[in-house]
Amino acid sequence: MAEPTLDEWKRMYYALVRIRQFEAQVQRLAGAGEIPGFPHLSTGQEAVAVGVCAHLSRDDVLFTSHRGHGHVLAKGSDLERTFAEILGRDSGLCRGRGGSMHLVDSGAGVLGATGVVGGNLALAAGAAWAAQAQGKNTISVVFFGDGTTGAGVFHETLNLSALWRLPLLFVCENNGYAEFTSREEHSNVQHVSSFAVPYAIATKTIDGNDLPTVYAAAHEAIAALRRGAGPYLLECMTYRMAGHYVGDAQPYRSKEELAAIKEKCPIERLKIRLVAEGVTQQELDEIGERARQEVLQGVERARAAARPDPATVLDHVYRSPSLHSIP
Amino acid sequence: MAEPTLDEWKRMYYALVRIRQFEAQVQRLAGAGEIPGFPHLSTGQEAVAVGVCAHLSRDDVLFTSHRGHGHVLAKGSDLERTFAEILGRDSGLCRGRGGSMHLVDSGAGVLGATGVVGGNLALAAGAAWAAQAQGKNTISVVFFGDGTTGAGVFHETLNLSALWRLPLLFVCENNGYAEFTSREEHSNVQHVSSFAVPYAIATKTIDGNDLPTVYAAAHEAIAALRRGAGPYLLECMTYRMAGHYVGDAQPYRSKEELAAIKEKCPIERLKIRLVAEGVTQQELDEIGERARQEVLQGVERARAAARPDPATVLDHVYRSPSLHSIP
Amino acid sequence: MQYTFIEILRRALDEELARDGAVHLLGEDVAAGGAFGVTRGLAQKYGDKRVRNTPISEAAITGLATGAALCGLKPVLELMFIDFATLAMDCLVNQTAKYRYMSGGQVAVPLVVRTQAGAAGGAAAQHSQSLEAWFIHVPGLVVVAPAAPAEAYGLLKSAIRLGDPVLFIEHKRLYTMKETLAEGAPLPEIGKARVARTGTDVTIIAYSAMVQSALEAAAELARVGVSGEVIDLRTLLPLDMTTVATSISKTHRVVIAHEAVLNGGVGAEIAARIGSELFDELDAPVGRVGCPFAPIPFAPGLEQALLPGSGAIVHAVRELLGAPAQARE
Amino acid sequence: MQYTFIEILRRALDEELARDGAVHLLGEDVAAGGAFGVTRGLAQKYGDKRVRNTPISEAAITGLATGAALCGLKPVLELMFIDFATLAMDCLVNQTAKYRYMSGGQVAVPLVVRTQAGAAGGAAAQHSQSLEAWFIHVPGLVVVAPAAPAEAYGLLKSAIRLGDPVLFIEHKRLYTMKETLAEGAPLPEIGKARVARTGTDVTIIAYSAMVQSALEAAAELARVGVSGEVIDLRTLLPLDMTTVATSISKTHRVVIAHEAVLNGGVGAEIAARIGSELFDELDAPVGRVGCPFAPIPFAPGLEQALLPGSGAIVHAVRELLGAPAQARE
Ligand SMILES: Cc1ncc(C[n+]2csc(CCOP(=O)(O)OP(=O)(O)O)c2C)c(N)n1
Ligand SMILES: Cc1ncc(C[n+]2csc(CCOP(=O)(O)OP(=O)(O)O)c2C)c(N)n1
Ligand SMILES: [Mg+2]
Ligand SMILES: [Mg+2]
Repeated sequence: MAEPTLDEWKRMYYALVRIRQFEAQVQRLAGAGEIPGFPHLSTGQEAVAVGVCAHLSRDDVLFTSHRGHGHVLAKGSDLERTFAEILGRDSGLCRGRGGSMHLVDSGAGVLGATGVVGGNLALAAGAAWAAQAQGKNTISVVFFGDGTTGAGVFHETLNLSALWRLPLLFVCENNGYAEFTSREEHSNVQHVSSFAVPYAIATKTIDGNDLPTVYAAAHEAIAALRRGAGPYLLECMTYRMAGHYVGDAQPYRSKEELAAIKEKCPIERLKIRLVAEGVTQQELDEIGERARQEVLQGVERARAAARPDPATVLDHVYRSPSLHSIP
Repeated sequence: MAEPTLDEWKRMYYALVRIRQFEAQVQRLAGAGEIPGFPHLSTGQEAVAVGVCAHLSRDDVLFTSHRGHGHVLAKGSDLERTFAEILGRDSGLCRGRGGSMHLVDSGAGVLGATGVVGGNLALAAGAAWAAQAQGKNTISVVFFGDGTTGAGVFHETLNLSALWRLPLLFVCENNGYAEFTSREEHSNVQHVSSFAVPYAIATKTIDGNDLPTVYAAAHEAIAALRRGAGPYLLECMTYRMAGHYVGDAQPYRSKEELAAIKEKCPIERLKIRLVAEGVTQQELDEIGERARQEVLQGVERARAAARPDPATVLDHVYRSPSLHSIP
Repeated sequence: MQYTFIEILRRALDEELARDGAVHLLGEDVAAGGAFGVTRGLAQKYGDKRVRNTPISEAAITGLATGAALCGLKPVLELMFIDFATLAMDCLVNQTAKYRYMSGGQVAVPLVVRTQAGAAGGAAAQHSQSLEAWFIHVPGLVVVAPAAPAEAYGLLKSAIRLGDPVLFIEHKRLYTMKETLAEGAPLPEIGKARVARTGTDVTIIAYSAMVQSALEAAAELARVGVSGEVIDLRTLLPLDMTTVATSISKTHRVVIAHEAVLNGGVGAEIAARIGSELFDELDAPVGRVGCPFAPIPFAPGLEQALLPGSGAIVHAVRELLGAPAQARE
Repeated sequence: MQYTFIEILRRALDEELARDGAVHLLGEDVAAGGAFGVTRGLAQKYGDKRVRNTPISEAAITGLATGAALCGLKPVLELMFIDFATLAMDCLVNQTAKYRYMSGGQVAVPLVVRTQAGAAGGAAAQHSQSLEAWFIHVPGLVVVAPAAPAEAYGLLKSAIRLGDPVLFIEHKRLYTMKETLAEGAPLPEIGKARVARTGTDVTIIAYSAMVQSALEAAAELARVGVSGEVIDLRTLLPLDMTTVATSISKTHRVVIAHEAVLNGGVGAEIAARIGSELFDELDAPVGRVGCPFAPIPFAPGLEQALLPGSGAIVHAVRELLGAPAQARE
């Protein structure tokens, strides 16, 4: 792997802060009642999104979960249209039909988020199968949480993808929680990578809060995938710095646990490295401020956008014109 | 483990032949059109049923699959009533409602077979949970095939039973096939026991056609279960000597494969051992003939039994009397 | 005393846990109170063996509860959203519902599956469905859908005591509704509807949150001189056609309303039965109100445009009565 | 040339595989011909990459097919028994059906899920169900249920070419039925019913195997001077109410028949629509024939006692016509 240049690291720093700021705006506006539903923030998990997606082209396809804003942004979806979707605007990626948990942006290779835990793992395998069948060199990536390994379809998909040698990258963000319940109450299995072993699926457990670590591991995994080596399971140990969803009071987290958050923060950690490589605090602040401004402007434009026309509510149920009139 | 006496081995020999003869009658009468549906024979897999059930009491509960006749007989269900059920008679275990794939005999601790692959693995875990919650020392056993490991609920149940330390014995009869398709086309995972490893579930892969091996392994597993050590997965390598169901022409099996069947036969193998221990061929023949006679008589009584009264077809849908009149 | 829907469910569970040691709660996060707080405090009170967290394994936990019910426990399983019951259909339909029948009556499955349904405020397509119609098509199940807190209290307790598998559907929009509980009232019988408002001109049949819309509609109709009788079905399987027939014999006009998709909904069955059993009583075609044929969209404006409410009921009633139709709500 | 139902499905698949490289077959044992032999020989002809065996993983293979459909393949997935569709409901309902809508029309899911349903000869409770009613309640799906070989041929080809997700339900009792294929006939349009027999006194609406029972019933009724018109719906979602209305405007009497459990079945929706849209055309209540409320029992005598057939249809028609009722078939 060619080590990224300092400029490239700075761009990734920008990408981290951009997601962080995006989520901050989601939190703020959800608190203000402007965002419908119950958005789940990826705050604290940004390094996984940025480190993995750095290796993807637009033609590679990505699937994500209920906690998917960061992945979608990192894959290249338009920030304003992504926020507009989360606000339920007509200019949103899905014209306001999907919302936070159902982001799809086919032009950017974002083939969708799911609100059902584990609901799209097999779809991601299907996308990988299509690429394989069509003789393409693209891959399919699916992001999911550690709690998702309780779902049977995760194991069915491991088996299938190993058997068919599908170009499918499983990226597990192991944040130690499923909703309000810690991993220990969900499973005896500490590391999700263990599940890959019976299938001889290549796997690695890494520090998911350290961007350079994620970047390097994803590089290796994706290179293997493009060589046709079959599926790969990358387990990224990470930490959700926010509640399960906006509004979660987190009584299940101790003061000590919350106090240790800053040390885990992937932005702080990349900052230390960049400073060590000679980047000034001022430059980092400037990058951060640029990211903040981009987000704020995108958010404001999204907020100003029109809401979907209620008269169109029955559009898009079917593709075939002959089916449009079902009462 | 106290080694069984020679008399006990002979009784188990009897039990093997009894199942073999039972299945032969199922095959014969299915061929003659007397048995509805499509029964699946356990011919060749008898040692698993007998070796495991030797350690169970009536209060232990058993769940089985579409290939469950042997397990039910070995657990202690009445032969005539079992056959009567397979014939669809009113004297059958389930009064003719269940049939071959849905044998239930609550008095004998047979809590049921399933026609849906993997459909009762979690039910078996639930029975184990009930025993645990009630402070009983009984265990729950579930028999299933290797193809069943493709079903997500198998993995969900592994996780749950490990997490809750349930007294649940998983017995996989790995016969190398799921219907007409060999194990290699179903999974890269050669041994089902591998699936237990991530959960740290105790497991062993054994020669399932050798009754003494099954007997000893089941003894060890069940003793651990009764000590509260949590679930155990026993993988029994075995061979289905018949087709997938009665009528399967088996084009997928080579001549060579079929020619080697006799060497695998658990009855032949136990015979060799008993002869080595001094049992005469004549005594073995006599035991076999007794088993055959028991089966033939049970089958004839079952055949002579009455069919269910069509007027009762709507009985047993609900327990609550107030719900009986749903149109 | 006044209770919200959530509080009253908690009280019912609390009392049943105390009354019968066989009762156990299980589900994702239930020991932490559950996603909506229904079970809050119960793990502390009854221990984490009686109120158990589970992994995210809808298929296995439904099987687990069913197997335990076969063996003497009386589990109350929480499936967080009815949308996730899709993951438990094999068990619910092929095992839970059929076990007693397939065994020729040897066993029973005293199980309650509590779940939560309906649309509210942008929960979107995968967290907003009303799927009860699937379950009334499954012999062996019982389906209950309470319309208000006090009702939910009694129905949940009756469901736990019934001895057959009950799907107990709570509506998320009702969770904050408050009501006073009449202490010591007898528990309602599963399978009996209630008349939620009496009237003479038209019968409005509803269940779950739509009963509240039906009552609003009846109030609005009363202002224009139309007397609506509102029937709260309470139990969708079995259906209480006696109560329905009594009402229609009086009003001769009926509208059935539910939030679920109209096509293939519970209302179809009710309309078909009325059309057949009460053909001669009807002065007008049976009116049906339900969700038009689309998934639930995320944007609130779209969601509202799609969801039927009291306005749609009023509209349907006025159509039946031959009054000039008004714009949909 | 004459084909059995199985042979004609095979021919349709063969032709579609040859016509369009995007078409792929997948399912348990399909490379070995499938449990019923429908796909026999196709793996040999098109290779085991176009006709692929899968593990016993109904949830994952349905997701796999859906994901592939999003990315340019046109998968034809076989779910061996509709009873096992219970394991794929999350995908079918929450993903497959809703993907296009939730994405605001960005993507489509050109997928056919072939499955096999119905009772025959002791397949028992878990291999005999008719669950189509669930799927007509799911916006985004199309449901097709052919009644005879030549019909199945055209409908399967149309389904593969449609571009929306289709659940294609075959009835196991029809598999051995033989019919001549009219070569070169135009493919039927998805969503259009057909009149399978013309008549003037009563309309009998059916689909799948029940169309054969309806035709038998009509023949029997003809012998006593009753002229029955039989409508084969072909597509259950969407319903072709135009064809239904045309017929009822002529006959003024209607019986709807299906093998599925009566309560909450497709017949309920049809009856409700007729009762509402054709209220003034009806001279008698809408008759419904379906399975009484129990799982399918194993013993053939019980199975026959439960299943509705031509006798039940004749009985229902005679009741409508006011003739003295006879004993159920
Ligand atoms: C099938 C299903 N069951 C339950 C839920 C409710 N739920 C939403 S997120 C979540 C926890 C998921 O945990 P994990 O996979 O670790 O992801 P994280 O939230 O930690 O990112 C649960 C249980 C759901 N959405 N889908
Ligand atoms: C969920 C489900 N899918 C498919 C089937 C059809 N089927 C019946 S038996 C079987 C093979 C099962 O293989 P295995 O578990 O190895 O058991 P064996 O038949 O070898 O004993 C299949 C696919 C089924 N019954 N249930
Ligand atoms: Mg997590
Ligand atoms: Mg096998």
